[in-house]
Amino acid sequence: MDAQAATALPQGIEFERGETAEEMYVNMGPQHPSTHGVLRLLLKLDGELIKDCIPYIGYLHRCHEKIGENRNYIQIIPYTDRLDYLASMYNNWSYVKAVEALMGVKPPERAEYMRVILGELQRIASHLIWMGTFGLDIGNFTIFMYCFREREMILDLFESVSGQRLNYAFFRIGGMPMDFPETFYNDADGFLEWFKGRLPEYDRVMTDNIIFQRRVQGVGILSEEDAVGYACSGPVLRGSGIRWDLRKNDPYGIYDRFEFDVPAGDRGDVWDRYMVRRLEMEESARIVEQALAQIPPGEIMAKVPKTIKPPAGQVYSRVESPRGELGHFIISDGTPNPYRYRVRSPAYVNLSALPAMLKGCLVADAVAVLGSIDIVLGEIDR
Amino acid sequence: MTAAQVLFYLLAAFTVALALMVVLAQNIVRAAVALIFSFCGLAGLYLLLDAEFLAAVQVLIYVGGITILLLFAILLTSRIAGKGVRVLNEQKLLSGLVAVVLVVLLGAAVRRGFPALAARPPQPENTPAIGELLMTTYALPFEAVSILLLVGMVGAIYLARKEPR
Amino acid sequence: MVPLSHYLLLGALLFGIGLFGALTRRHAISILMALELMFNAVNLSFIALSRYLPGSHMQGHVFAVFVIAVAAAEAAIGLAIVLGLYRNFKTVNVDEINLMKW
Amino acid sequence: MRRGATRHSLLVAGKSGRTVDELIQLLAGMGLPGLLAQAAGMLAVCAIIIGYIAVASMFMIWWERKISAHIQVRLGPMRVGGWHGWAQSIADGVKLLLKEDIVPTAADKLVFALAPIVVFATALATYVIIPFGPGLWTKNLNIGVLYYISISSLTVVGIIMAGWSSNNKYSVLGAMRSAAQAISYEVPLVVSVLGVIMVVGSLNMEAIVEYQSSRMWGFFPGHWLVWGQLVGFLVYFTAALAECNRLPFDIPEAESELVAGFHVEYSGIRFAMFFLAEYANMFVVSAIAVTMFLGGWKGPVLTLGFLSPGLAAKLWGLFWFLTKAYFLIFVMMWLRWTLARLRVDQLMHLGWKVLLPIAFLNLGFTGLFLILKDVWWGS
Repeated sequence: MDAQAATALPQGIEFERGETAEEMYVNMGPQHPSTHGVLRLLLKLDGELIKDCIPYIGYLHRCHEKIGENRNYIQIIPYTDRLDYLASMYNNWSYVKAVEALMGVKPPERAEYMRVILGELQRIASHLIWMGTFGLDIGNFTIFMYCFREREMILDLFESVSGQRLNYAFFRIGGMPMDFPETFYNDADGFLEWFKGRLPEYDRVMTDNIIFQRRVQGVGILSEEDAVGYACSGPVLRGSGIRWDLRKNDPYGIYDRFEFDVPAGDRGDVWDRYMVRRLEMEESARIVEQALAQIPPGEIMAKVPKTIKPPAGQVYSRVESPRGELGHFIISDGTPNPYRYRVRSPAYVNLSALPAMLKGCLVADAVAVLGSIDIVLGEIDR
Repeated sequence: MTAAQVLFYLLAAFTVALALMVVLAQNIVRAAVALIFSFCGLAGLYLLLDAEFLAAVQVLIYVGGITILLLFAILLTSRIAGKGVRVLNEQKLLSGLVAVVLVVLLGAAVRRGFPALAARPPQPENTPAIGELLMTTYALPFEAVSILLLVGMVGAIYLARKEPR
Repeated sequence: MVPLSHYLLLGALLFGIGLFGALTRRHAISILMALELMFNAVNLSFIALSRYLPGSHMQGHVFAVFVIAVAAAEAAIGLAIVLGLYRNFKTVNVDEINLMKW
Repeated sequence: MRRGATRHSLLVAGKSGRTVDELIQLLAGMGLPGLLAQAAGMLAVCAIIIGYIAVASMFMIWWERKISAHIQVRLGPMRVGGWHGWAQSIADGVKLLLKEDIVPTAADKLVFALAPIVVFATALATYVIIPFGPGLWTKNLNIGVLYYISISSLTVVGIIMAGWSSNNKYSVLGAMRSAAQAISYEVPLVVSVLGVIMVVGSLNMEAIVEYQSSRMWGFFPGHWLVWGQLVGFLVYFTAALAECNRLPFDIPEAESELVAGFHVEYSGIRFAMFFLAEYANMFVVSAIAVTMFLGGWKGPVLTLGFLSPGLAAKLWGLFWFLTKAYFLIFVMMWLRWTLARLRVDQLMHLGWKVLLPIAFLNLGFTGLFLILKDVWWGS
């Protein structure tokens, strides 16, 4: 047993020694279909019961922050895309907002509307991917294709706007580089119409299915105190019953002009986190509709110097990404490169609550709980 | 030799060889697998004895039930078993002697008691006959066995249950 | 035709092998397996006798059914005991389990 | 020794093992000695069944891919072979045959090699009793249903052998799950089938089919046992899904939890054997359900002018049997692509606390009904 434990554990990590001898150490990942990338979970199992769990990360580390310090402010934008590659718009947004705050630039109103529209569409796309892969995690393969069908439409919209389908690098410091093409409004309306018709379809396959409900209800419970204690954010925090959404609680841009609800759960189980995301898709569609109706004509780019040299100082800017509070912290020393560039990644923080959620679950639950956190390894490892 | 004879000696050799493997194999899972196949060989022998009902029950209960339970317990208690572990205790010689003497005695008894009885009397169809016997002549033992099974089940659950903390 | 005595000899041989295993194996589950082997040897004899003896009226089959039922109960309880032993002693080798009370 | 006695003692033949015996007699008529003719006849039947399994499984794999694709709003294989990718399975099969045979260093080589053979052989052995049509069976065993039940319980042995010998933690977990699942679902399966056996009063597959042959008002299959034994049928079908390790009960191989469960380490031809066995088992389970609940090969028989009536009846029997069986297979595929996977404890809960009591209730009510029928209408 000891020899086995020694080979399973990385150096310096130790589990509490249990008293029963039926324990088994299992490496879940880094090559495993349900870790959504290269995450490694060390599970201490008693039969199928999870006694303990240690997430072990770093397989995708690529010195994102250090690279940031060696690039000028504009060059960083495409790098941020690669953080949370399923919601690139938000990475752009959070970073650009930080630099704008540092420089004291205010983007024009139309650019703000464009950001909201693209951002909320991105949220829908990200939640769709999450829903599809969550379906795979618990063995429902069909929802995956349904979700990807709609996500494909959103990507088509993004392609018509930015020319890119995944890593857009579309936000600029001070505004947006290009206006929407003429066809965009019609296409976006058409998509929203179609999408609302599809939501009941998802419900039939997932939400209303009794097996699905049994699989997720009461599993992986994260109490309110724990959620706050682990500094969780986004759907994980809201699933635990705390209505905390930066769009409401710390409104940035023009979010105070839209009407939308912040869904929240009450038990903090996988089901609540699922329902929060499921309802958020509807709310995002509502916001996009309002924004499309309100969007004013006008400039899309503020006056910004060619070389960006923010005055010395520091700033922390955050947005509500699909995964939670995505923040960029920048220290400027007045040169064209940031002195320090740091990312507060929501998935990383949320992942730290995984062991708390997993205690006493079964192996099958581990997959569901991990899926319910909605991790993106590109963001966790940076 | 008729087909029945050929089959009998083949199956007998197969069963005995696997039974030897059960008691001598280094690795306990291999022993269990050998046990499964020797049960299958015995089921074949039952078929040769026109006991098709018992052959099916043999496969169903012994192979599908008991040995699966055994394998389950092996997987629970021993990890991939190490090689070179001593599998027999110190009583090898003594118990070997006991077993050999027993077989010789039994063989002698068989030779003396059942001299070359080879003709088979006609036999009723298996399944209904057994069912009828169980429900009429042997109803009491049948009920006793069901109670035994119930007691066994309760006992097994009690023993295997984890102590409440 | 295969004479009855061959079946009975085969049964005796299997019983002997099972006995040897039950007496010598160290692993508790191995002992259970050897016991099952002995049960089966007996069953074979029962069925063979029932088939060959005139006027046997399937009684051998009925007894074999009972033996199988008892063997199933024995296996379940035996395995539960093995699991209990393993939990308490961290071993299933019966010659290492030499305490009456822990 | 009498010929009839040999057959009886060796193969436990029922009243009429028609088609196979005809074949053996044909071979014997060609001058082969009796034993050899019998062996040749058996080999021929074996070859036919293996051929059927191979072709049917390939078809089912292609079919499942198409069904899943259309459920999931995509097209599935479209390229290989031209028309809707019909040759995709053949191409896959060839690929699997040509792949390198990898045996992990730490595996128990003998058991590792035996496991897929055991699984496939059990799947093959169950085909013995399937009555494809009037006279179209390998052996019409007196203990047909019991034979199926006992042989099908062997599959799990192969699975445990595979899981343990791979020397991989995921496969051991898969094997343990599989053992637990097989034991738990064997019981409701058997009990649900008992209802049918009580009504018919025989374990013989032909007798069960014949019992269901008459129809109401000339066309309605009112004597199909599925009407009286609807509960039994549903319990049987659910337990059978679990026996085949199909979603929602595919926890022994759950790809998102245990990667692939017991066959993680298998590749090439050995993996192909597991795969074939899975589809072969699906067919067997459906075939048994059709025989016991859906009237077997019975259906409207139209005369075909150019065939003798006996042959026409056989062909129509085959047609109806396969139609019903493949309908059930379609339902299994449909379920797989729309439902989520159960968790281990939920699986046990369903097996022991839901299916088993229902099956016992069904059994009790069936017995009560039979007794009341005897009392009121007399025997």
